[in-house]
Amino acid sequence: MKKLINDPKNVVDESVEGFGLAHPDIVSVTPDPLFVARASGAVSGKVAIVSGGGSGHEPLHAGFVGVGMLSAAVPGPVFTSPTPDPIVAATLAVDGGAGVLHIVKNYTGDVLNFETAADLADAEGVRVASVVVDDDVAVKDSLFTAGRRGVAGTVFVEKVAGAAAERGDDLDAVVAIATKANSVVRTMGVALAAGIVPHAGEPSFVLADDEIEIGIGIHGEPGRERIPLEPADAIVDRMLAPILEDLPFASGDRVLLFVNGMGGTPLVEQYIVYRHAAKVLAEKGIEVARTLVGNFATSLEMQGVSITVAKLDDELTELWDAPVETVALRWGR
Amino acid sequence: MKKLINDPKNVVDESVEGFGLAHPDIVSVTPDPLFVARASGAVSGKVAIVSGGGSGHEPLHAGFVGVGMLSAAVPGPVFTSPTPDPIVAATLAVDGGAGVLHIVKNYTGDVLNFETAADLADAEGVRVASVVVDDDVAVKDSLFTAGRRGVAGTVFVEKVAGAAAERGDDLDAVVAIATKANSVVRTMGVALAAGIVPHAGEPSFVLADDEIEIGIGIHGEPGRERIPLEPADAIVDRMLAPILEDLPFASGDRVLLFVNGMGGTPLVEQYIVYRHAAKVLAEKGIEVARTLVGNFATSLEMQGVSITVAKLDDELTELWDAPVETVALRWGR
Amino acid sequence: MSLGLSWVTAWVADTVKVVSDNRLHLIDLDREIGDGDHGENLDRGFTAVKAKFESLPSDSTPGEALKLVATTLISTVGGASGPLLGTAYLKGSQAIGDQAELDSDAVVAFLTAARDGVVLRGKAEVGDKTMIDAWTPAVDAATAAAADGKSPSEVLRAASDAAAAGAVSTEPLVARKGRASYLGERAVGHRDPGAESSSLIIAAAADAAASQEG
Amino acid sequence: MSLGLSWVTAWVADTVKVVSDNRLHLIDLDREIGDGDHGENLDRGFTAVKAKFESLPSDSTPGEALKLVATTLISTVGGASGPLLGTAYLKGSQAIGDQAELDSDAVVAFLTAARDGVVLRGKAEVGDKTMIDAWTPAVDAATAAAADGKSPSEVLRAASDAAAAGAVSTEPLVARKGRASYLGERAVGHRDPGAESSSLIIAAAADAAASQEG
Ligand SMILES: Nc1ncnc2c1ncn2[C@@H]1O[C@H](COP(=O)(O)OP(=O)(O)O)[C@@H](O)[C@H]1O
Ligand SMILES: Nc1ncnc2c1ncn2[C@@H]1O[C@H](COP(=O)(O)OP(=O)(O)O)[C@@H](O)[C@H]1O
Ligand SMILES: [Mg+2]
Ligand SMILES: [Mg+2]
Ligand SMILES: [Mg+2]
Ligand SMILES: [Mg+2]
Repeated sequence: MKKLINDPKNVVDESVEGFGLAHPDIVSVTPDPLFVARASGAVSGKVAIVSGGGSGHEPLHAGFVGVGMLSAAVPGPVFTSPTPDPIVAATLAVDGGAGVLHIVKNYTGDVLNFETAADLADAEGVRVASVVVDDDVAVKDSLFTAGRRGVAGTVFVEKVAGAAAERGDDLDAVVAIATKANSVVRTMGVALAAGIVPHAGEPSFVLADDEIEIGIGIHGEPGRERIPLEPADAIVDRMLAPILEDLPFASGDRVLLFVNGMGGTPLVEQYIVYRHAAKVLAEKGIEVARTLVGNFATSLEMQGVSITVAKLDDELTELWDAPVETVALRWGR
Repeated sequence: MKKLINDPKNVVDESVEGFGLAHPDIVSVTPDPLFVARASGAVSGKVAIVSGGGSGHEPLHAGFVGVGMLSAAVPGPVFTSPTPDPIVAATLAVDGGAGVLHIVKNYTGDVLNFETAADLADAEGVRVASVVVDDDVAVKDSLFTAGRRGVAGTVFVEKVAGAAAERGDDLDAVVAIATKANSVVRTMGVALAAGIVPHAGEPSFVLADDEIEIGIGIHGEPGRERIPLEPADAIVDRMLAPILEDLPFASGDRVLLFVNGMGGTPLVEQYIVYRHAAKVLAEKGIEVARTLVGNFATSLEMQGVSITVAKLDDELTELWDAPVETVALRWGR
Repeated sequence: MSLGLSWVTAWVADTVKVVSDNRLHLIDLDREIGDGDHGENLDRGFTAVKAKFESLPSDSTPGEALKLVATTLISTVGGASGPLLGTAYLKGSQAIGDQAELDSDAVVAFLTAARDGVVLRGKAEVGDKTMIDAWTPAVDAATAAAADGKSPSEVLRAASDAAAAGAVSTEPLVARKGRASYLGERAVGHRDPGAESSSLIIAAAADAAASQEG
Repeated sequence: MSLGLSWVTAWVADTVKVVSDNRLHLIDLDREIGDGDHGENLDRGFTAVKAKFESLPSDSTPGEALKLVATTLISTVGGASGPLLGTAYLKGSQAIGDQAELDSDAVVAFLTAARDGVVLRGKAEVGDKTMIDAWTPAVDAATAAAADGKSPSEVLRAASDAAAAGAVSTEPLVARKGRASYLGERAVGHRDPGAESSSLIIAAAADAAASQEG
């Protein structure tokens, strides 16, 4: 394992410290318990939004803290949910009196720790609501699993919920927006090579030189199937089919098409993926109204991408377009 | 080699096509000869800025096309300078009557092809000036080399020159800004593992499991020295020393500190690098007034980072802060 | 005889030791069907509990002491097991209120509330290949033993034996909760790490109670 | 005898063949001290030249034909060698103006202007381990041969012999221009790919002239 780190056990603390030093105009970092909040602090009278989870998915979530998106992010150890303490601390710090929405990716650990934190914050008199994101079509959502995982679609949910909070929606309305956003977003991932967790020192899984893993999550968990490497266009076809069938997306729909790099795949390849995905959607009469391409919900230096499609209505489009000023997403201001 | 590509020889064309499909609000792609220009076209009465070079460094340069930065970018084959034809075509397409600045990274091929293009554009009646960026302190600038390479500092030069053109500076003034910017910016890179050029299929160089290469460029050329892996802070010390000595930077200076990911190094590590670099500068009394962290001038999926320090005066600060609306850099609008 | 604060402190001390001794064993179990951190998570948590107990007021009730275990686990373990086990101790401590001494019924009330807490949070049923596969048999055995008029120590021994058998019973199962559920058939043949650790913890409770009697 | 358009077309045909035959050889040389694309670059360029020549008007002057080589190389080769060789042909073609037949002095004028064009663009001197190490000896030898009253074909043969020796002379050198200059001492012992290819191209010119005579 070669990494630009010091002691593996300080990776998250040092990195988040660096993040705070780099962006003091946008965020402020509280070291213990560790969370990242807007530099401007709590906004009186507006709903606050807190997200978080294991580290290693940067810029998710700290890179989305700022005006128009998250109020705070709580980074756990690499690929491990934070405990409730920092979640509670973040929740109390950003509450502006209008309540706090927790946006939680659907992993048992994340869900439970956020749930506990919500109870504790509630006991402190802060009204907390939660929306769990589960956009990953690779996992069967059935009685036989912990349910679909929350992956790159989380960026979409956080953006539109943040915009709703920013325009002054109350907690119930922000919850409704986040819930609607989650209900229309679908994601599928592929990995060419796993990343390496610093304290583990070894890749979470090993793929042969001609193998790829379809249906990968963002923690290097096993995917749907391991298949021989194919041309990019064929891989995109494989990823898009279950996404489009699932909602289902249909001719006439307007969508956000989001190609997300997993960390170790260059932009050159991400745009080759985008190109074919855009063509497939066009052939099906699905209009790509908005686009996002880049490394937004990563899995350390995993090589691979995910494709996310979200069905837009006028309101979601307006909220997606609303001004945002975070480290990783910035427009309109 | 595992890559999300179709035919290796179509990598650049397909990727740039995807880029154009993804960002029609910001750029428009001309396929033959291949260049990327602002969607808004030539701006009458303002100086236009064209850059380019081999592909594989994305988002450099196409990601910096847009209001407040480049007027056009010309992507060559991976790691190979474009020929003059697309450079001429881009130059003619974006000229608004006030002349065109070519910003060129210092590699023999780039310099020569841009020079030829400038002559040809000149023959078509377009006034063209060139500024060659050579910020890489790893290469000895002497009679014995082709001179310092142009690396991540190019982003700084393109940003401030773009802002100068945007505010209406004439060609001589934009050239003066770009020249000043290049004279105050210094970069040093390190690689942990090389990227793989699609048509080559093999890494440009191979490092052992405990080796890193200090002083690397952005084409996988050999660096200054190959040393055993060290903690991140020690590596940062090694990279900063030649940068700070070179200008030299001194106590009281205000600087832009830019940590650039080479493509395959996660943000977690880039911020660990940023953290220590910021501390070293603070200890030396050098004030970090502006910051940039992320993958901006990459070398495919190379694992590594470069550190760039640019000395800011009031004018350069103002130009850095000026609004920019490109795919990769966006603020103030 | 009944169980007081000294039982709780003995239980905590035994748990700290058994978790530390089984750290690698639990990590190995979790590596096979999870992400390999379960032993690390619990060891971190109980090490923190141990430190907290050094300043536990000597006039604490068992409920207060067990609540301290709960809050400490919740704030130090993370992952799935932190809130689950933490909630178990929290709900258990609430069930026994401020009683200074716990009789057999109180022990059953503690175990039942603890198990219910895990179910409340984790929604798992017996057979889902989780810690519930240790807890529920333990509660059932304890309930039966108390109904038979057994002492608190005997009640806990019955619970402990049932929990151990429950942990073993997870081996042939496909997981329906937690990370292992993504593995489908590939989880078969492996013991659930959380069931194993819960069985170890309940065994420590029985051992501590036995030492109180002796 | 003098050299007309048929010499130019024969030269181009020979060059296309020799570059294609030496594609891998040039790639290997460039891989050692550059980036391994030189053979690919030139092969792409001369393949394009061949296609362009298929529609060359039969009443073209040698200068017009050579200018077509220049512009085609410039727009298809890229990298360092494209503009350098392209400029060589461009400046050479300008030096011979619209002469329909080239005598020895015109051949020398062509070679001199071509070399000067490379120097103008690339600023290299003899000994910098570049294509100039082939071109300058070629120009010197051609100049001497013309002064001795040799025929155009003899002048080109003298140039070709000198260029070949010049390419070999790059082997012990450290590079001071181009990509190889970053290698320092590590470039020693390798022949410069651009000097090698220029020597092959000049040899093709001599061969074509010889075939015109025969
Ligand atoms: N929904 C659930 N209900 C009960 N127990 C669960 C549930 N999900 C997971 N567990 C238990 O948690 C254990 C894993 O804990 P741990 O490894 O510490 O957390 P994580 O899975 O987040 O890494 C599993 O072995 C299982 O016994
Ligand atoms: N400044 C220069 N002057 C003359 N020739 C040069 C110069 N720089 C490079 N060359 C020649 O170009 C050759 C390399 O060409 P090529 O491999 O096609 O381009 P690149 O170096 O851009 O990959 C070198 O072998 C050398 O002979
Ligand atoms: Mg875990
Ligand atoms: Mg090249
Ligand atoms: Mg685990
Ligand atoms: Mg080359």
